[in-house]
Amino acid sequence: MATTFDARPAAPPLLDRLSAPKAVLILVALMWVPLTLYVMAGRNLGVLQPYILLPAIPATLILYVLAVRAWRESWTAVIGATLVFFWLLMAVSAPYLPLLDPNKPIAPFVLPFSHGKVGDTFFWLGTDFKGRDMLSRTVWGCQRVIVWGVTATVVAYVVGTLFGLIAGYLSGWWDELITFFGNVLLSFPVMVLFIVVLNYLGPSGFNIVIAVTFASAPAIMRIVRGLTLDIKSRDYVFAAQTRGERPFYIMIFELLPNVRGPIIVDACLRLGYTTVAITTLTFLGLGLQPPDPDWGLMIKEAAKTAMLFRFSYMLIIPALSVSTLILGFNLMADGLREISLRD
Amino acid sequence: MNEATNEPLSAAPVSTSVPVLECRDLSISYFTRAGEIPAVVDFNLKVHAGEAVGIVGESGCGKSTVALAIMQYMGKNGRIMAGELKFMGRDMRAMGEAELQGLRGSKIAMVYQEPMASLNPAMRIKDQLMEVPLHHEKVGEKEAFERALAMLADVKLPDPRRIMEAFPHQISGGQQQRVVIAMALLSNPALLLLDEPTTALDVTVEAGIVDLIREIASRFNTGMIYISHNLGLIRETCDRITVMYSGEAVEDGTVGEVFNAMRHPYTQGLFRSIPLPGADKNARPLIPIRGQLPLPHQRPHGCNFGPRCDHFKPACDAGPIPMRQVPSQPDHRSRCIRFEQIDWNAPPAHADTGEPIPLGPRVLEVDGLKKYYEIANRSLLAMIRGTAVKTVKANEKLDFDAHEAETVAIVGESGCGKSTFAKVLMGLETATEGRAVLGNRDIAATPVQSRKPQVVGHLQMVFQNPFDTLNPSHTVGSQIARVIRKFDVEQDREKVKDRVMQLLDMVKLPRDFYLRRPRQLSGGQKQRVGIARAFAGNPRVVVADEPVSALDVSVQAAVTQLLMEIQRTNRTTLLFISHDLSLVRYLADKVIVMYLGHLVEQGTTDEVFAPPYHPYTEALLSAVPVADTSVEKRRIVLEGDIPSAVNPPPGCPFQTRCQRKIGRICETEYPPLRTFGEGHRILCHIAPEELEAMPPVFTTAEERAAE
Amino acid sequence: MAILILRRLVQMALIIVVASFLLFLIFDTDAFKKKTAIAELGGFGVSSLSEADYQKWLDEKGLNVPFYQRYGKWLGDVATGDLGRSYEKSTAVGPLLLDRLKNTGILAFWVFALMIPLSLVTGVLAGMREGSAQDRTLSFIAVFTTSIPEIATAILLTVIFALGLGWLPAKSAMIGGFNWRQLVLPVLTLVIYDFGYVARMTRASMAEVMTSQYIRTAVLKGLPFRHVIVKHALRNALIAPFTIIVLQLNWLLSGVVVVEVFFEYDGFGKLLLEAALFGDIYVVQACTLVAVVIAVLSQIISDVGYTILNPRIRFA
Amino acid sequence: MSKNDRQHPLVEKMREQLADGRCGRREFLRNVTLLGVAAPAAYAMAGSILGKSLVPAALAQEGAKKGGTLRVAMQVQKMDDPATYSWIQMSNQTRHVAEYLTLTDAENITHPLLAESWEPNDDLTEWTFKLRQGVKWHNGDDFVADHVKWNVERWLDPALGSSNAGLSTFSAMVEDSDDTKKMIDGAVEVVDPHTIVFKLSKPVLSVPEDLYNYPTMILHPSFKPPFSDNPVGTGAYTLAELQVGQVCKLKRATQTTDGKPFTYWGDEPYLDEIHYYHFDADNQLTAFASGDVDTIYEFSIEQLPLAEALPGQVLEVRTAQTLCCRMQVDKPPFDDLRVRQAIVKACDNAAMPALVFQGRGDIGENHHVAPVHPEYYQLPKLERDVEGAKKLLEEAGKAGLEVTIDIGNTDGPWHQAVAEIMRDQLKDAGIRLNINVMPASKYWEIWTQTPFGGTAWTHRPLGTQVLSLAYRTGGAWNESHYDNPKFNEALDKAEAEVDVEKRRELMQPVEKILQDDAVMVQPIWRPVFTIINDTVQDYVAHPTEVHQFNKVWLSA
Repeated sequence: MATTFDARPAAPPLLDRLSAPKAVLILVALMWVPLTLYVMAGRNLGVLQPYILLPAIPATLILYVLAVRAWRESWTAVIGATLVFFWLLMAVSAPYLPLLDPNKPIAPFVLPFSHGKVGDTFFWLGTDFKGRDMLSRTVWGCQRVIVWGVTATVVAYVVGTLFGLIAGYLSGWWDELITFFGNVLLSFPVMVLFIVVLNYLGPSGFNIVIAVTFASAPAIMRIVRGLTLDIKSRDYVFAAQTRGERPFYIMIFELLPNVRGPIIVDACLRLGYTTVAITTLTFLGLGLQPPDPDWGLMIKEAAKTAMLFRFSYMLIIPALSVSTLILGFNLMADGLREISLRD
Repeated sequence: MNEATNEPLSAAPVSTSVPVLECRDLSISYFTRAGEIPAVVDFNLKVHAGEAVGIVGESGCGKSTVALAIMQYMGKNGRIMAGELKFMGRDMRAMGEAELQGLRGSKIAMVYQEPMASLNPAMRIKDQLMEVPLHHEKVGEKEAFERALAMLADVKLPDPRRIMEAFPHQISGGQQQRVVIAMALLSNPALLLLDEPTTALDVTVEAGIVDLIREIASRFNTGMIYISHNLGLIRETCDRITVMYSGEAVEDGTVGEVFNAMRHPYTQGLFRSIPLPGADKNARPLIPIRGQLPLPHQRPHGCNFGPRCDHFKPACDAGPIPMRQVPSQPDHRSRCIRFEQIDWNAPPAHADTGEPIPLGPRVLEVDGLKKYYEIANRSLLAMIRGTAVKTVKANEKLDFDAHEAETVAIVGESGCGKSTFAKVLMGLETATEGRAVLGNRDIAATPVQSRKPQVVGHLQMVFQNPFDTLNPSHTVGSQIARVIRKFDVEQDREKVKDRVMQLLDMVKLPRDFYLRRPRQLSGGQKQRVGIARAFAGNPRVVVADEPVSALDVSVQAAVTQLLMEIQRTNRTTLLFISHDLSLVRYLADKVIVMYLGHLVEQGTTDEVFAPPYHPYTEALLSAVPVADTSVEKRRIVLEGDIPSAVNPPPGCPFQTRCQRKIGRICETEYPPLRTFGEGHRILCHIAPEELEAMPPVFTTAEERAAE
Repeated sequence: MAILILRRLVQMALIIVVASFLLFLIFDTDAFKKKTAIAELGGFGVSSLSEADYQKWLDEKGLNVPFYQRYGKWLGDVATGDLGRSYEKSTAVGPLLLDRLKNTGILAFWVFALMIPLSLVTGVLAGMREGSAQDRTLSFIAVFTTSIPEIATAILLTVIFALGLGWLPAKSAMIGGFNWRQLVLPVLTLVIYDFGYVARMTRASMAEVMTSQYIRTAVLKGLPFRHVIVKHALRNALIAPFTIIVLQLNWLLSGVVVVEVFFEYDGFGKLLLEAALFGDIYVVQACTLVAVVIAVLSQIISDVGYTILNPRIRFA
Repeated sequence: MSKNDRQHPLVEKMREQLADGRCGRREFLRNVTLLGVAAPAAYAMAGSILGKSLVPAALAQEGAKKGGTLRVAMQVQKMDDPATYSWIQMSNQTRHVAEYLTLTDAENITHPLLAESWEPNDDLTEWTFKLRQGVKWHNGDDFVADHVKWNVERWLDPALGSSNAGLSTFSAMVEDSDDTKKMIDGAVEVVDPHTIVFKLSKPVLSVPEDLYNYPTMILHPSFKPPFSDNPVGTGAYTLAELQVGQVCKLKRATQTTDGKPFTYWGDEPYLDEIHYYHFDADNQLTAFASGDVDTIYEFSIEQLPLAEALPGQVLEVRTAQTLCCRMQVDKPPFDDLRVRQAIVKACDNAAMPALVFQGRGDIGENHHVAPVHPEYYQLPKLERDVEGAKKLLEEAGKAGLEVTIDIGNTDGPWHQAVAEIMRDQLKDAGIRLNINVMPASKYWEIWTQTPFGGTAWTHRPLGTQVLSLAYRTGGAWNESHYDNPKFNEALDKAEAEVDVEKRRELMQPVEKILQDDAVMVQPIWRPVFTIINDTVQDYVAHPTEVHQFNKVWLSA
């Protein structure tokens, strides 16, 4: 009766081997490290710059295949992953795609799917008010959003998780103190916090990381604290306590691996929020700075030139791009939650 | 399944009247991503008015599925695939939603396992009760209220008017279950389904509910289906029994027939794996059923029980096994093709009866141990009154000792302080007062961090919940290895691994479990790993906190046996915390009975299980459901619920529920500790002579004959 | 209950003291003060901003007083209702803030008036039958709308309704006085973004309640489905969304910034951003103060509401 | 108006030049008015010489209607002390309340306003201003020469920090004493209540222009900042409401502050009210598009296609507004002349207008004198010389030079576009240009300090005005730290010459020295744009974006 269960042809063993946690970690590193270096270090990479992203392309593709394979049971997750990986692929392969220079003015106000007045360049997505190719800017634009968004989220998670574990596990004064400061930060509306922090530190990618950490870490701390309080009363934690393990060992080896699951789902959602935040901050002039292309910046720049239906493509293209990326993150989170609930 | 292989049911004796419920060849499947999962196959059942039918089986056997199928409430992925389901002769499968609505709650009612979860937390009890008559009989508000109130009185709830106005969380678990039962009875149903109605309750509370159920059966002439994993409960409540295994009924018949002359190896296995009140560990060891329950999509060909059966022969896996009638017992049927060939009276093949082992020197001495907690009351009133901090006496003056290789059982219901005591012993809490001497060190006031690794290693614990006991993120091997290194048994990588392998051997797990993660293990296997982990540091004392209570009966036996075996070989002292008196009687050398943090009785197992009893011990013993038809017990049902430890009664802690309360002295004065014989002590005001004059709770057939 | 509110209020006071102290600390740095001076004296004025001029400016603004004294004074002033003066706008902060808060209040009122029924109905309908086509459709709509950042929603709505169809004005500066047509797009933007979140939470809560055993009890009591939903499920399922909706007040204070800036709507968010960019210390302080008070008040409301709605806590 | 009995000797000379065709109409008009001839008289003079009627557009008003409110989108800023205003917007809010002695119109011609006429002495060191009689303050006081003196003294008080002190006129009224600048005794002499004389330490040509510099509004001596609290001026309008960042409303002044009737000294304006609504630079055009306002302060070049697509009339004005990518000559590597020259040579200014201003605007020539200036001397066209640049770099030992320019986009994102184009151009010469973009406010913090930065310079009617402010040694806004005695000397000479022909000749060395010293890359003179809807009549867009609404009216 249940034979259909295993009727699916066996997956190639290579993919199985690549699905091992270690292999996935290596692949993620192969994709992520070059991309981060490329965006953060940029020119300082020197001669490496043109080549550094090359290994990231296959890594991204393989990771996509693995993700689809692992999450095939949830359509939501697969669609989400497809959107996210599409932009990841764009981010890592932007330097190698046959695109025009995203910062070079060619012919302003060329509508999508048409040639400019001069020359015979065909513009798929038109050009902006400075005559820069929208397609190229859109593709390049995802690099910074993704890199800074993910970095900021990861840093926020490290900080939030650490404090959450301490507050939840050690309780007492630690808990009181951390929770109070968490509450202080949480009672600032996020945008107020962003504005104050970024205005104080000045707008830049690194400062966005700090601002996001300030804004997100308390919430993460709360979640982790809650999870920790729950897990803390599990017998295996008692077992560790009864064999006299130090609190640090218990936090890192007994608690941390078990709060991981719910956190990953939350992290996907928060990636979405962070992307929104970065785009919004950039739009408000507090985030990433010109000249390099960025979606928020494209919106900001176009907001005053494209207030005419004919030119609205300048606004709609970056707006849709950022929406698809965030939709990807959210669908992934939904899908992962669905999967985790089924198990 | 082949219908022709079934015995015609016309052979059934009893009444010619239409049964309240009749299931014929019922097959139920669930549909999941993995495809169709047959949950119940080929199931037959008849319930007549006033008759109580028990369905017994271990978790996953499909007994609850049957109940929900009868209610036609299968969720969106469950479906009845074949068979007939007739209620009062009407085909329920053909009924529409509206018709079903009319039946549910009115003609068929159900009582659930967890009363707290089954009641709507946001509605008052009265609203939940009144709904039933309001909807089914369209009576007025006033009449509905009156009927609900009367029914609450009928289910023996004290102060029904108060309860009517209460929200579910404001009444105790036992009261909640009575409310649920009242709700089920309100429309005078023809059929009452009880799905493990007492599993979530304490034993003494359970006894009350069981009493109530029996009374209902006789009073309301309701047909009842009683679903339980506990054979003892079935015996006490039912007329007929159906034993289920892996989605099939494997045996059915009257309680007498099945209990005394079972004709299916699984039924026999079940009986052999539960401790009976008369038996002790050395005389009649538990015999576990080997192997595991197969998952629904991994069921073997032929007899589902085949792979675990001691009487397995090649013919057993040839094809589907039909239900067959046991000759000369028209109402008794078995799904075994070999029941005629099997010698049902032969003693179990591998029943190794062990010698009692001699006790060694004293290892642990607990002397006047007290543990008080302070809890803050944050209500404004308390703050004004200056009673913001309340003291909870979790353990009040515990005195006992334990010797090498001895098993000391600590018995009591929830809130009795046994877990707090374990925590103090383990060093997770420190004692408020008193001593606990391990070897020659007082550890009562030393938290675990301050204890020497050897001391910590000498005192280890086996935990209750198999799903919690292992860290799901680490492999089995690494979790055991950590203990070995931590207690400095071995440090060398290879040696540590060898030691882990030895431990896996010791708990009878395959060595390749080393690399497994806990989620790939069954509950019993996890408990085995938990035991291996506890014994990894060569402990002198192991505290086992209800180590088997969450396991299925057949697995319980195996784990219990294993624990005792290891204890014997290592001459470890075992502190066995449990509420299950039959199990305690079976394995303990010494018993300590606790109630609300007080030690009310202690003595050797024989002393405690025979008169003189502490009234609480007496009630506890009486509450134990006994699956042995030859044993007769005195029924003592305690009133009310266990008081909260935050608000203990004055005088004797047990006085609020005591069936032998002698007067005001019980309410005002703390009772004296009376000593009988060498070490048998009872905390009670009742005069020693009266206590000694108590009749025993259990009498076996032989004893009765002897009288 | 009283003690809960009291504790919360004490906590709020503490948070405000700490938060404003931090802000003062930040704004007291020399770099920041100089920036404010430059912003205030204007672009070309910088050339003449000698150290002496700067000191003079500090003097004039009373900024050369040690900062703890200023902080003490500010706390005292706030306690008496004086929120200081805006550097940029040279007016008292109090009335200015009040006016802007009124505008944001109007915005928030309509956002809530639309969002609450919409999201609750959607969430309940979706969560009522988990996994059904109805659920999947509504859930997807909810995810989709929350995934579009407000700025993108604002753009799309403007492009369609203002630039394309010309039905509504593109900006909401309200310079000719209050005009409801100018309110439509900002309100819609916020509603579309926020409704999905609340709907998802409601759905989750509803779905959880629908799988609970007491719903099974209710169904097996033979109650009609409608009755089960209305009497048994909703009461429990709406407890969580209630607190979430109240907490949206806090979120809204963030959400309005970008919407108000994009639509040029003169509200709290725009004021805050302008003040922050200008370095208008007292305005930022006052805005933060208001934001924190609103955040903590909404927390208190949600706590109290939760307690009132949930008999398990109320009668514990 | 033309009551002056004596004409400046140069006026006659100018007439000759106009008649000979050596001088254009505009230059004639400008110069004779500068020399004290009233504008209508000047127009008449020119008309009589050229034989045709030259009536300025501003005067041709037929069927003008009274009434209505002009709604303008502009940043609404605070109005503290007009003497220290740093934004044109602030002055626009004040301009119709308080007035200047003179008024420079859109054609760069300066007219009498509160001063009825003026007259310099022959060597341009003594300027006598006749003040208009019958002018009343909003508080009912009569306007007299002492008021002017009070204002000038105030401007020259170092404690006030008014940028007026840096103007040629007023810097010629101060002396250094003990390290502080002090007004020379007797520099301002009140002859009678309606005559005032400015005595200057050196010849200054631009006195009337300087008196229309935006912070030189004449205030009543009772003034105490903020102006918005006590808005006493002589203008036709009074301040009705100010909410910084929101709205500024001006109403026709009909009453004095103590409730007596007030009559404006000049022609009655048409508009009842002028409303400024606050919109950021980015949003003014969209506000116009949505019909919220009748006109706007300005829109940027990026918005031109949008503006052109809107109903309404786009107004474009050629100006001397520019972007000066100046290098600090005392900071490495720019302290090396060859480096600066290499950078200048590698850039192609001629390519800029097409790339950043959609072909509009004038090509900059790196000497900060614009073609719209009267004294503009046309030097030979700049040729891009990449090879020469490379060679210079090699000589300087700076091959592979990498420099960073700070860009604040203080005048719009086109600054950045310029920098990006420069980056591409400099790349050809092997120079790597990094662009450090920062918010405008940040840029204004560092604009005098950054070694290499793109600073926006506003329009001034005369070329010499900026030169003396920004490139003379010790000039108030000498951001490049340029210090060349030869240049100072040449500039002095040019500034002392009233004759436009001669002055133009004198400008040649000034421009040449500055250009050769390669202090800046000045890619473009940008036009400014604004837009009006169809109801706005007789609106004249001004190159400095000042608002002169006394003649503007609204059709129904």
